Amino acid sequence: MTVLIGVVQALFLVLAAPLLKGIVGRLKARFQKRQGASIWRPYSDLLKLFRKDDLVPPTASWVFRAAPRIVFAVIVSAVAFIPVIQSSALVGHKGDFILFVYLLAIGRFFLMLGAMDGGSAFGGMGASRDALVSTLAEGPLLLAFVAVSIVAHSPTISGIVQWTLGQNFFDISAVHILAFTTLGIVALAEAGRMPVDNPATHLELTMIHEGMVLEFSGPSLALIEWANAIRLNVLLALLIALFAPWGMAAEITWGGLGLALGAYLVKLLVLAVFVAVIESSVAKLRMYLVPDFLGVATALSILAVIFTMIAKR
Amino acid sequence: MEFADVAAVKVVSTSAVFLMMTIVLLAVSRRISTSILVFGLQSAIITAQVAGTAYLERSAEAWVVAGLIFVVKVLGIPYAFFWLVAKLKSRRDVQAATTPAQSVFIVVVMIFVSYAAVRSYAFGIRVPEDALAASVALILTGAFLMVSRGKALMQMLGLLVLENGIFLAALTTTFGMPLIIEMGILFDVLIGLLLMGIFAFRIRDTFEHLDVSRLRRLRG
Amino acid sequence: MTVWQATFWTFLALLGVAVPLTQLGGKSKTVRALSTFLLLLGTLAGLSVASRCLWQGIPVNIELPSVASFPVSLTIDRLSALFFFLICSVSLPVVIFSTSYIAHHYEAGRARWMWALLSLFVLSMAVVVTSSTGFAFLVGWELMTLVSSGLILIEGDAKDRIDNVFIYLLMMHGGAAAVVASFFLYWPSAHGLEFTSIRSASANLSAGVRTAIFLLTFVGFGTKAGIIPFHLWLPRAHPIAPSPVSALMSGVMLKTAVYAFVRFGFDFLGGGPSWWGYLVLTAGAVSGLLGILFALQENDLKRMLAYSSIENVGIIYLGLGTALLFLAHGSPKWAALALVAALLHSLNHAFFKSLLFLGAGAISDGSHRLSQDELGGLQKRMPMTGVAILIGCCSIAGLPLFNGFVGEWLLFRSFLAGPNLASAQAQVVLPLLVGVLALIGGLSLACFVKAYGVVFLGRPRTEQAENAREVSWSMRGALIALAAICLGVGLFPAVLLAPVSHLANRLVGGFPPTEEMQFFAVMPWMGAVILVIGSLTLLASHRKRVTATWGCGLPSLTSRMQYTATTFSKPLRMVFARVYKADRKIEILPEDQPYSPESVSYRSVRTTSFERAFYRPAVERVVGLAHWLRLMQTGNIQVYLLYIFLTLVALLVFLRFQR
Amino acid sequence: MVLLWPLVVPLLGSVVMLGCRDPRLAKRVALAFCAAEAAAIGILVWRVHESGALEGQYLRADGLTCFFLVNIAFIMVLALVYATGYLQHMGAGRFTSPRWFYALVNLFLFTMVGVCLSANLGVLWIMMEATTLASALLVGFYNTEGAVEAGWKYLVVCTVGIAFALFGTIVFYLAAVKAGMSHTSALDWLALFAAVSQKQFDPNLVRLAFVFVLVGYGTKIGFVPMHSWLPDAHAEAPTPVSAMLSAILLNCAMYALLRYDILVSRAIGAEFPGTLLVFFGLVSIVVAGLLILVQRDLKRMLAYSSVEHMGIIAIGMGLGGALGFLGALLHTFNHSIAKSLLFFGAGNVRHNFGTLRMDRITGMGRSAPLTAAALAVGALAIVGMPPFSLFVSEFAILSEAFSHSRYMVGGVFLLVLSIVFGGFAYHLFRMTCGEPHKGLPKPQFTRTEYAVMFIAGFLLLFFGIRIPEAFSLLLREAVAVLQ
Repeated sequence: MTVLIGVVQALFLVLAAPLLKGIVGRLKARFQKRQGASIWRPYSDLLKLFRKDDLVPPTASWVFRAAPRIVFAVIVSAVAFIPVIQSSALVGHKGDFILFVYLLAIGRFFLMLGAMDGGSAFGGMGASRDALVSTLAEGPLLLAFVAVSIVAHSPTISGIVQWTLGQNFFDISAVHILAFTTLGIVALAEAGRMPVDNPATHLELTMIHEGMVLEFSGPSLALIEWANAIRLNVLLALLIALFAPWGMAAEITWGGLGLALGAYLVKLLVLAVFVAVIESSVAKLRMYLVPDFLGVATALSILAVIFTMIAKR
Repeated sequence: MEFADVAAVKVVSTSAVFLMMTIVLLAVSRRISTSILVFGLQSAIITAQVAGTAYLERSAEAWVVAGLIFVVKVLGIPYAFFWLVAKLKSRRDVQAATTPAQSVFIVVVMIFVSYAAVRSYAFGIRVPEDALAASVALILTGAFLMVSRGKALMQMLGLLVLENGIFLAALTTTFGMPLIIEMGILFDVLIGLLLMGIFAFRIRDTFEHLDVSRLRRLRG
Repeated sequence: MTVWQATFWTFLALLGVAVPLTQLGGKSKTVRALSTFLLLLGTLAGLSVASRCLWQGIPVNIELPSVASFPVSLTIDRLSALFFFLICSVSLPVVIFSTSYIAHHYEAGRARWMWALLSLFVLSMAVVVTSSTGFAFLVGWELMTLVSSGLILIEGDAKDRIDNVFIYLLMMHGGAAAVVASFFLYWPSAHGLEFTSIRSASANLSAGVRTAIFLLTFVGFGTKAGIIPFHLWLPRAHPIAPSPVSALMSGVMLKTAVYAFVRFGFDFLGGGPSWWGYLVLTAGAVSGLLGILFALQENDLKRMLAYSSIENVGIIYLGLGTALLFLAHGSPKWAALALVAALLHSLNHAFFKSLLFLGAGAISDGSHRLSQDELGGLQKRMPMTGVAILIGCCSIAGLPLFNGFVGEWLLFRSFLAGPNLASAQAQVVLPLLVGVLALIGGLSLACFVKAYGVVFLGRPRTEQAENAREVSWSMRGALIALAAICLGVGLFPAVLLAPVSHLANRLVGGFPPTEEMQFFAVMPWMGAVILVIGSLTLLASHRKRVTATWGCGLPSLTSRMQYTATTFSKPLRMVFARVYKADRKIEILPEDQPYSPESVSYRSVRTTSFERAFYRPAVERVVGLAHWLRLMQTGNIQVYLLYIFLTLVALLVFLRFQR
Repeated sequence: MVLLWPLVVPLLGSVVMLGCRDPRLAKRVALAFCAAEAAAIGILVWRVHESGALEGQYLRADGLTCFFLVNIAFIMVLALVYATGYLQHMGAGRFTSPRWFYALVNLFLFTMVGVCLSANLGVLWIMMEATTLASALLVGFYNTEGAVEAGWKYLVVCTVGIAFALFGTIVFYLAAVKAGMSHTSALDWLALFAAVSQKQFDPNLVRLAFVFVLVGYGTKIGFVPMHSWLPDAHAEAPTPVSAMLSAILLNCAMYALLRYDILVSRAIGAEFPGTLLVFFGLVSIVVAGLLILVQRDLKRMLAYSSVEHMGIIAIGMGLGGALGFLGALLHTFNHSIAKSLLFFGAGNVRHNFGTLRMDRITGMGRSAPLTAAALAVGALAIVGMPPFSLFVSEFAILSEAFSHSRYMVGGVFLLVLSIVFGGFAYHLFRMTCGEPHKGLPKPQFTRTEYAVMFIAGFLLLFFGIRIPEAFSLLLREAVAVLQ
């Protein structure tokens, strides 16, 4: 039964991702006093792209077409780590957060390769910038996880969630606050949102992710976009699961599950609003300010780890 | 006891003083010929001492040794040196690095040092102290000559003085070593001088001078 | 004599005697073909006996005639077996690769020497890891250096090459001196250098001697392992060797140093105070970070690989340091985990690093270029090589499903065990090292994305790259075999985990916690899932159409518009500018008209600060002293005589004070 | 009689050789005498092995003697065979004709064999001095500026040194006499050997004697700072002579010093002579090792390396103990083989390139591969790389040093070895590698020269891998004398 629910929540994370993207876009439009597109718009985009055919540059090798598929496959398999409405996920107890983070790395690896296979200037540019961001994001991301897992005495995400469920919301330690902030920053960077990257620009000066995907078209582009949406969804779900899992179904009953789903959606909406606010209020950082931004995250994560020791005393 | 014994004892006991004099003379002498003469004198004194010892000890071996020294060091070597000087036609002076005054001063200091050095041993082994001191002084002087005199011949001479000192030491401490050894030593000394003479000629032929302090092609 | 001893003897005899003799003696082609076959045979024999000892843990011991009362004996216990296994399993594909590589690159005369020395090189490394007396070990240790430098010199004797070899030899000899000293420090208590007596003597050594031995081994073996700051020789020597040799040097020879360090630190000394652990951890962290940072900036493929070897050795040392730390705080099972991580990573690094070096050889064989900025688009021209190298890059970047990840994962886990320790600083330091390792991982990912992307993808940058050809089957075979190993170990690490954890148990007296191992069960499933979903998505995309890349309206893009390796690493170079201390040189030609230049060239030069700060001054001191002594030899005979007299006087004075 | 033959043969040889004006004849006769001498030594060694030490009035032979005699025999054969080829490149002058060369070499051999065979400290000294006299003309053989200068320095410095040794001998004689021995037997080694352990020698006199003997024979051995004659002589002498000088002459001087070391350590304990030996050994290896770095002339570099290795041997002897003596003796032999190989290589270099300035020589690997190979092998051996034999002996000495926890000695030793390694590697690389100069003559060397070098190299390798039973027997007997 738990396995079944695990499958369900995995599918939910995969399928609802475009919707989240749409909602965030709509909210942004509202904040900018615009009408904005329908929240279902991303789905129709994906359908349209899937119907087109794959344009491949003459210089490109098989890597060019393989890359989007691998990216998509990897992020989909990463979904299996994230508990949504119940504390256990498909591989929640079998794979720890290190494996999770490095799975995301596989995706990035091949996305960069695909971008560089295009043979244009933009692919390499985007890849090189993404290399910078992801390299610097890796440390704080893992350290935040480490801090939380030390407190929870468990290296697996589900384990951490179960421990947190056992706690009262108000006796959450400083470690969690620091870790949460770190993960928030890193999530923005990883998902390629403001202020690190602007998903809505094609200016050569600013674009990172868009630079990489510039050459892709049709189904490949669709897969990449979808994968990107899933990544945002997964990261937000991760934040929720690690720091505010309360409401998850302890035992499997229809009521409990429904309640859990409701709670989850509410939290997700809050986060979506948060993202939208940032995206429409903050300006994108200059390329070489990004390291400082992530440096803040690193410092916070290190603090978090040190606090775990202090908290023990 | 009869007169000869007294004379022999006197010779043996006073020779040290005369040796000291020769040392000082060697120090001040500016010309090779003088140095050679002084060396001959020195060897003669030593011969006298050997003879005295031989007489007192009544040992035939010692007499033989005395004869050998007289022939080799008093007659042979000085003669050979004069022959060399004539043959090499080199400048007469010894090419000293120190002025006579300095040399004398240094030599005197050396004599004092040798007395100081010898004392502790001399008591230990009950030998005439001043003779031993003289031998050490001779060794030091020989060394000093070799270091301070640039002329090849003077180095040979210094070596001989040094040899004299050693011989004297052997004599005073142990009445000389077994005859065959003494002869071997003398033989080596002679061959050594012969070779040095050969090399002196070669140096003269190749460098047109005899100043060994200027042989500085091989260094480092 | 058991059958296994016989097998070991076969290995020694074939590699030590038969192959060199047949190579150097045999004129005819058939003889040399035969000797190549013998080499393969010998390596196989070694592989068989090694794997048997590794998996069954039954030592094999053989005695050789002793030299002047110094016994010589070889023993394969589990620790030796692991590294012997490593040597043989890497040299096998290397030999296969060499069959055609050597034939392409050298005329008959050199090829002979190449083969002979290659076989001796493998032999010497085997002797190092299997010897059970100090004498045999040191002989093997020195021979390893000599033979490898000989192999480098076969390639040619240009000035700069000679200088590099000289630095290599000099540093190796310095390291060897430290090793010799560390062995001899045992002599007073062990009365000999048999490993058994050393092991028993270690227990009752004074703390000072233990520390001295540890520090000496740290320096001596660290020099061989190429940890910073003893790494100067590594990026000089490895790139200039023939590719199969660099594969062996980087993949295997460095590991002999790791072996020796483990042998001393764990087997003999059995751990020590916690500062040993911190020392090794610092060395590992510094080597890892600086190594990969320098690798990131290297455009010459082999130099880049050499620097990344420094990085990986750093990771291995992180594992060893963690193990020492846990041992010092008395929790052997976590020490075992860290040790397993280190040993497994040594093994895996051997596989993917030799794969990559052989790959570099294949690239230069196919395109006659080794600088990344002169390559590009090779994937379409050398497809098989490309795939193999891609797998290698994934492994070295530490991606899951590939073997590079296995060791790093275990290392992460052992870091996470830090908070179980009593000491406060260990509780903080170990978890923080997770961040360091993560940064290293991220950088290496960027580094190898750059390498593969620039070399194999996009447009070819020179016409050599344009006309690159796929390499011969034997080369491809070797590459594919190694790639298969990388993938296989990555998917089913349990195969190696079992024997290695037994080994760790023997070394630190405790098995790694089993719950740490079970995570690997998920690996194959992950692989399957990714494979299935990936192939499903292929169904979704029906038609494929080839069209020109969008060039912002330009008629056609040229390869010069692509990002080069240099530009790719520019952002990271700017972020870490402090580390590189690069001084830029911008040359504008002709100089008299700087505003209408015909050519503007930009390059940034780096010399490692260790070289400037430490090595050069030291050498200058020594040479200066020598020159001063040279002046003492004035050439004036009178001065010489004076020396003698003064010596005599000094001795007489000394005599006065004697009584 | 057996004791006499090894002396008679070379003496006879030197006389006969002067008669042979025809170079080809001279060559044959020289080889014949060489063979005869080898045979004589062989017989002597065999007899000693059969029936213990042989005692004469002025001559005697025991294990130690035999070891050094065998060493002499090896090097003599190698050097003379090499010389037969080498002299063909040499024009005949007044004294510089083959017959003179062979005659002097035979005389030289006579004196060195005499040193080893002498049973009397006085005779020992006489023979020691005679070696100087016999070899001085050989050093100055070429009669060039350098040769004459080197010859003069060699003659004077060594004679002075030896004079001090004579003083030391006298003092020791005095001590013996004071201890109550008869004048005739007070220099006889066997009597002394018996006496030192029973009679009471005045320690002050014995110390004084040892100091003088150390300075005296140390000058001949080439201990720093008495080494100054050594590089000049080695560099300027004809190559076979350089080989003999550094490969056997220094060993003979060491032998003479050892004889005193044995007596003194029996008389007043091994601590005092041991300390001095180790001290001079350390000074020598440090200074020589550093000087090797900055040499410009190949043969000078080799000469300094000889100083270094004498220092190593002295350290081994000073440390004493089974491994120390064994290592030191073994090292004596190995070093002489390796050093003669290197000198032969240097000889070829001079003929081929017309110079010994190392910075003027490049590309030897291409232009004269065999010579380069010989030099490379010799260098690897001399810096103590396995699998060559010097590694084993240095290993033994090191283990002795550390087994007595003389960490400082061992540390300095290791450090110097690294420095020397650096020096040799640096110079050899620059000589062997790179492009050769244009217009060099093709190396035309006789088979014999290559054969000799090959044999030497083979010996080095062979003794590095395993030491033959007969030789280790010889070693054990020699060590037995020392202990």
